[in-house]
Amino acid sequence: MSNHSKSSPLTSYFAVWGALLLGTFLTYEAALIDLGRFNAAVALTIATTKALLVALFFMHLKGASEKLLKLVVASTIFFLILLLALSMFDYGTRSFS
Amino acid sequence: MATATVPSVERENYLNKHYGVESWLLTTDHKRIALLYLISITFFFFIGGFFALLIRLELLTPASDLVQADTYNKLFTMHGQVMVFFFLIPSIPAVLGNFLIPLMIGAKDLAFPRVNLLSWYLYIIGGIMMVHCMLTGGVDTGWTFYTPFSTAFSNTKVIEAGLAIFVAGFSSILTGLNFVVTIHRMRAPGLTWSRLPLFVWAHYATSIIQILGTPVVAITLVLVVAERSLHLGIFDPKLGGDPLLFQHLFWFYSHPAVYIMILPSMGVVTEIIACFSRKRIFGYSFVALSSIAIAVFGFLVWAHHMFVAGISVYAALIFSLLSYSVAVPSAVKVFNWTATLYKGSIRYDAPMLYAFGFLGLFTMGGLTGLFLAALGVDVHVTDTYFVIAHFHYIMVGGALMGYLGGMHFWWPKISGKLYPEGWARLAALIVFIGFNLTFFPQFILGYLGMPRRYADYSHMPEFQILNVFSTAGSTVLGVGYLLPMIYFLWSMRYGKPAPDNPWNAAGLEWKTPSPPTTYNFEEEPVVTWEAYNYDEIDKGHKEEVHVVG
Amino acid sequence: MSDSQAAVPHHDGLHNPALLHHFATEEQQRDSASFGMWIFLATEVMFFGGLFCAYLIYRRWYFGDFAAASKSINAALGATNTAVLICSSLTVVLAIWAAQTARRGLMILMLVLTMLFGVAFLGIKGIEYKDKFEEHHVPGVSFSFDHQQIPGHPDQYANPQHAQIFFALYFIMTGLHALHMVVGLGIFTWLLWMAWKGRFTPHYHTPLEIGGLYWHFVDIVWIYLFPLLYLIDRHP
Amino acid sequence: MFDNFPLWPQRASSMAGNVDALFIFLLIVSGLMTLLIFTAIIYFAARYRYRKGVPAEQIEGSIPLELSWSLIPLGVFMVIFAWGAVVYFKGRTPPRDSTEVYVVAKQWMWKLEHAEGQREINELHVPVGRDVKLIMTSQDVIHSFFVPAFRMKQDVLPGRYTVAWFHATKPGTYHLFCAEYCGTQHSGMIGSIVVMEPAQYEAWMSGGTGGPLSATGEKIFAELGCVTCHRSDTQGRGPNLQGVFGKPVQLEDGRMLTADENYVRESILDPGAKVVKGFKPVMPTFQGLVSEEQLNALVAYVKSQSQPGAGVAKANAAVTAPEGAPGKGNQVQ
Ligand code: HEA
Ligand code: HEA
Ligand code: HEC
Ligand code: CUA
Ligand SMILES: [Cu+2]
Repeated sequence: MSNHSKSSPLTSYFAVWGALLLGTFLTYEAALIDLGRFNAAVALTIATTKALLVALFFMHLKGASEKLLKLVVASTIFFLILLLALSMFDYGTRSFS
Repeated sequence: MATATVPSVERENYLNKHYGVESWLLTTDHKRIALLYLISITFFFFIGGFFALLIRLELLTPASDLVQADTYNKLFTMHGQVMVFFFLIPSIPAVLGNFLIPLMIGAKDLAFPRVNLLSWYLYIIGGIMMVHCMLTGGVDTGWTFYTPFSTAFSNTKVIEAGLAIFVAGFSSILTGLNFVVTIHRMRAPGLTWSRLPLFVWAHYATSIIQILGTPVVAITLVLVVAERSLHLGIFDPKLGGDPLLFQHLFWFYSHPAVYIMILPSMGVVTEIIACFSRKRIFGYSFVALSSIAIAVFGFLVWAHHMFVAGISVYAALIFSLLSYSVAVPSAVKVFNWTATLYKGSIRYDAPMLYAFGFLGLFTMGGLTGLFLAALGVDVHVTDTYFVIAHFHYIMVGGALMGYLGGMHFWWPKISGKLYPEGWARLAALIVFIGFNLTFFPQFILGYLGMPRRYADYSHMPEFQILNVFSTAGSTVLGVGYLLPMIYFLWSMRYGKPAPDNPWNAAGLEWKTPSPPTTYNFEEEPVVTWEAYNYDEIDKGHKEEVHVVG
Repeated sequence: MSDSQAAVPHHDGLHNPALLHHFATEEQQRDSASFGMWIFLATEVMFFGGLFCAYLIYRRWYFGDFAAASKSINAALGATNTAVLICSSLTVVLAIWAAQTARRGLMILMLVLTMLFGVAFLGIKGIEYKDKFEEHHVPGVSFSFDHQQIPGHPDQYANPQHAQIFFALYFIMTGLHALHMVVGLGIFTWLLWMAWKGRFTPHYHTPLEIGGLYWHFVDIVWIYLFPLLYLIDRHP
Repeated sequence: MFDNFPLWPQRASSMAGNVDALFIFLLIVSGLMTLLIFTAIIYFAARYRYRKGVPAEQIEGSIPLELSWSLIPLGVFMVIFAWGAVVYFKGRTPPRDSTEVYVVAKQWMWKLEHAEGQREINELHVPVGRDVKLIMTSQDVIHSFFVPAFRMKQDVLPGRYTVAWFHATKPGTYHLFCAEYCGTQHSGMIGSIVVMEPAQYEAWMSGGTGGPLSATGEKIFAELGCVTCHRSDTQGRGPNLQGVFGKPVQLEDGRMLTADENYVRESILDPGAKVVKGFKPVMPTFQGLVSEEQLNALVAYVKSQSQPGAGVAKANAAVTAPEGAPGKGNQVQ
């Protein structure tokens, strides 16, 4: 996980930090504009980008020496989406017959 | 290669290295923790079994004469909760898995020994809460805690039971976490994934479910507790909530949880079948991958418990369809086990008898699962004794048989003593007969329409004869379970000392002394052979001494 | 996939006292620890996942009521808190960097800063909770959410029962998150203590790394909670 | 002898044969499978038992075999699935023009109310040979309406309607069970379904009291002041309810849905949830002011306003009434 720090990673840390703050600002501002159904989509896209930044750079997922950790993350997200999607499927189709 | 030397009694091992209560309660040795688990889950098994006997006695006659309806409801609730959460889920992983995984992969211990001990303590805390709950009135919601009954109507100790299971759940999560890390990081040099014993593969798959499923039931129980104490409305239709949401969340865990119960048992049976037919498992990689497939597909099918609960028709279709996806890898396993027997050199020692029992009863239980997954049939049989019979066939006939088989198989390794083979075979036979007598009639009862969770069937006297069979069977079954308990205890004192490898079995665990030393291996083993290399073992042992039997 | 066979003995032959007996190498030990932490985080995701599931369903059912309830919480405070957490995540990585580059003073400073940010977060959270308490928006007997307009539907009032479900989820989700923060502060106190005693070297600072993983994860949860709870339908 | 020791449940509805056929198919398929596997195990175990000097023959595995014993079962499974789905669909779709019975479950009894007005407790009289649709709700916890002889079961939930139907084929008295655990007297929440010849049934019916349920509903409609807003012209503050049931409704937020039992129910209890286009959300909630029975009567009344021959609604339009309507909790299966 470590030992990749030949050149100082400080720049990337601060860049990510800046991007995260910007993202927070953007989410907040976007919420004040009426985008119809897209409000939620925009908010979630920004949130996911921010989460990815944290995971990849702060949690060093990007530099992780093995695929294993990425596999753990990917499968966790997969099962989470499964939970949400399959239960939403029930709620979404209760009305048709 | 394995040796059949009989150890001198004085040899230092994990059991006699330290003495005293403290050396047990503060141990981080995975083998000692396994024994702590063994004692505690046996305790809970007998409590659960005691409740089962009371249930069966009550159902001997149609009227509710032995106990009142409210007591009966508490009996089956706590029977289910104890058996599922405090016996079967921890059983094989926490006892045999804990003991054997490090041995099988050539490690000195699990990756996080202290976490391992912590998970036992969590289990014990949960267990004490459960016992306390039972002693102070118990709980009557059914093991499924369906809302809004559990949150707004039951006036029993729902919160306490929920929290007990919550705590025990974390024990299960930590066990799974420990196994996954151990299996990834601690394997001996040369022990590649394709050389792993299938027991380890099965536990790996189990751990995935424990890690990803258990937290969901944990948070669901938190919500039940919150709803019950604060009336938030999350599950209460009176306050705008949806009771089916609870069922979704509950089964998202509790369906995969049934594979937490069966997969380890499948692993055990695989080892036993390989050993007693002296063969490499037929289709090793298919058996290995089918474990993973079961774990993954197991997450796709949960709402098959809700076909008449009021979910959408389309969701019911999808979940029925997906339910069959788990059946395929299960079928693959059954066929591969059967094929392994082909051209083997088969012995009928007690572990193998249990494995045979497992094969037959699991197949029947699994096939009746197909009935339940078929929408049209489930409408009729859901919430009847057909379901009860289905899952007892798998959980008692399958998982528990496998557990007992494993206990016999590895008992010489665990205790350093041989159990009495004749008694063991007799017990296997009694269990098998008692089991079928108890639960086969319940299939018929179920199709006739006898609903489950009925304390009283005095308006339906036509159900009595089958219930009498069932009750009679359960006493036979009880005897069958008491026997091993007695002779295992007996053998600890009077049994013959076990050689290191009494079955001439493959696998690193048999290369350690019986019982193993604290750090398992004097030096780190290097694996150069495939799993189940019985041909090499048997070549090396033309003059093999078959000590047991 | 990892393979542990590569059990190369450590080069300098020095035995690190932090190496536990059952591990062959320090590398194996460190990889196990971080892998274990990642798996633990997977369970955490599913733990919050159940709540997200409930949230999603009721938000679809009772969108207007949820929007009205969401509007009643202070988004500016929420945004501030997001920024606070992001800063704390930065100080965490800086602390690790300091450990890697043997800057003990900086490491301690960063750890202290992280904890200060954490405390600030909880403080702001406390203000929010206090507001909600005073407005009787805490679910339970004293709950009241009468005559609150649904955003975009000026003539319609939110159904208090449905708003109560929102607030129940709000309190459970943010409450659990805050609980994680408290645990995190505990972990960081311990890390600070170890750092103070000089236990972390460029060579060995695994606890710092896995403590950091935990902290970042709690940050990520918040990154989702913020828009989902505070910003449902804010536009004028 | 088989009176006391039956091995097969009575078969008294049009669905029973369908379910039994699938069940028998499953019995045969799994019986054959069990036979195959058990025979193989027993044969191998006996044939290849340990003999001194005869070593086991190592076999690695076989891809063709693996494929065939995963794909062939998969094929069989798909047949079972499809068959099960067809039977289920049939059992879930009440035919049009069924006789309607409103069911209210509570700890621990069944209250049944015929659309014609008869009320019964724990006993339901129905004619043979007619489709009967049950519109069910619960006052407290989840129950389940189970008639083994009809192979019919449906959970009964608080807070919404679920629907089931049957078509009795044989006169007789059959068990009615509550199949979902609902508390202490769960096993006492039983009753019977009395299936009668049509003539007998008519006789039984005429012995009943009161008017039809919709008439009761009309009375309540007036008592609660619904009429003040829902008038039979277009002058009311609320929509004219004539001809509403079973038709598509356009909502204020643009959604379209069909007015079914659950929609009417929700309109009364939570009027704000779905506001009809062109109206202001001024209707007060009647949550807590009407009992489940009154609610059923109101629903029956609103429904009757769309029956052929009722009021000014174009009578034939009601025939197109589809089941179910979009939106949450509106499921009518
Ligand atoms: C260890 C426990 C365990 C296991 C492994 C299973 C395995 C399966 N279960 Fe079971 N089940 C339970 C425990 C278990 N179950 C419990 C506890 C309940 C009730 C909970 C409650 O309500 O209290 C339950 C309830 C239950 C229901 C809900 C019933 C209801 O309440 O209405 C359903 C419905 O689909 C179901 C289906 C299945 C299926 C399809 C499998 C499959 O995984 C089975 C796969 C195996 C096989 C199919 C056998 C081998 C295959 C062959 C030999 C292939 C050849 C066959 C052919 C070609 C036909 N189970
Ligand atoms: C691992 C799980 C497991 C196991 C092992 C068992 C084991 C048994 N179970 Fe049960 N069972 C469940 C899980 C399990 N069960 C679940 C989840 C439910 C559903 C609960 C619900 O609806 O909520 C259930 C429900 C259930 C019912 C239905 C109750 C109802 O719906 O009304 C019945 C009825 O026959 C039953 C019977 C039995 C019997 C006879 C055994 C036998 O196998 C037990 C044999 C063991 C013994 C007999 C113990 C031997 C001990 C002695 C002889 C010593 C005597 C005691 C003392 C000295 C204290 N079980
Ligand atoms: C204060 C006036 C008022 C009263 C009293 C009132 N309603 Fe309404 N009702 C409305 C309005 C306005 C609407 C349309 C807006 C809406 O859906 O909320 C409506 C809608 C409905 C609808 C949906 C109609 C459709 O076209 O889809 C039904 C059904 C209904 N009301 C039934 C009742 C019943 C039953 C009662 C009495 C128990 C009642 N109402 C009392 C004003 C009223
Ligand atoms: Cu009502 Cu069970
Ligand atoms: Cu299941």
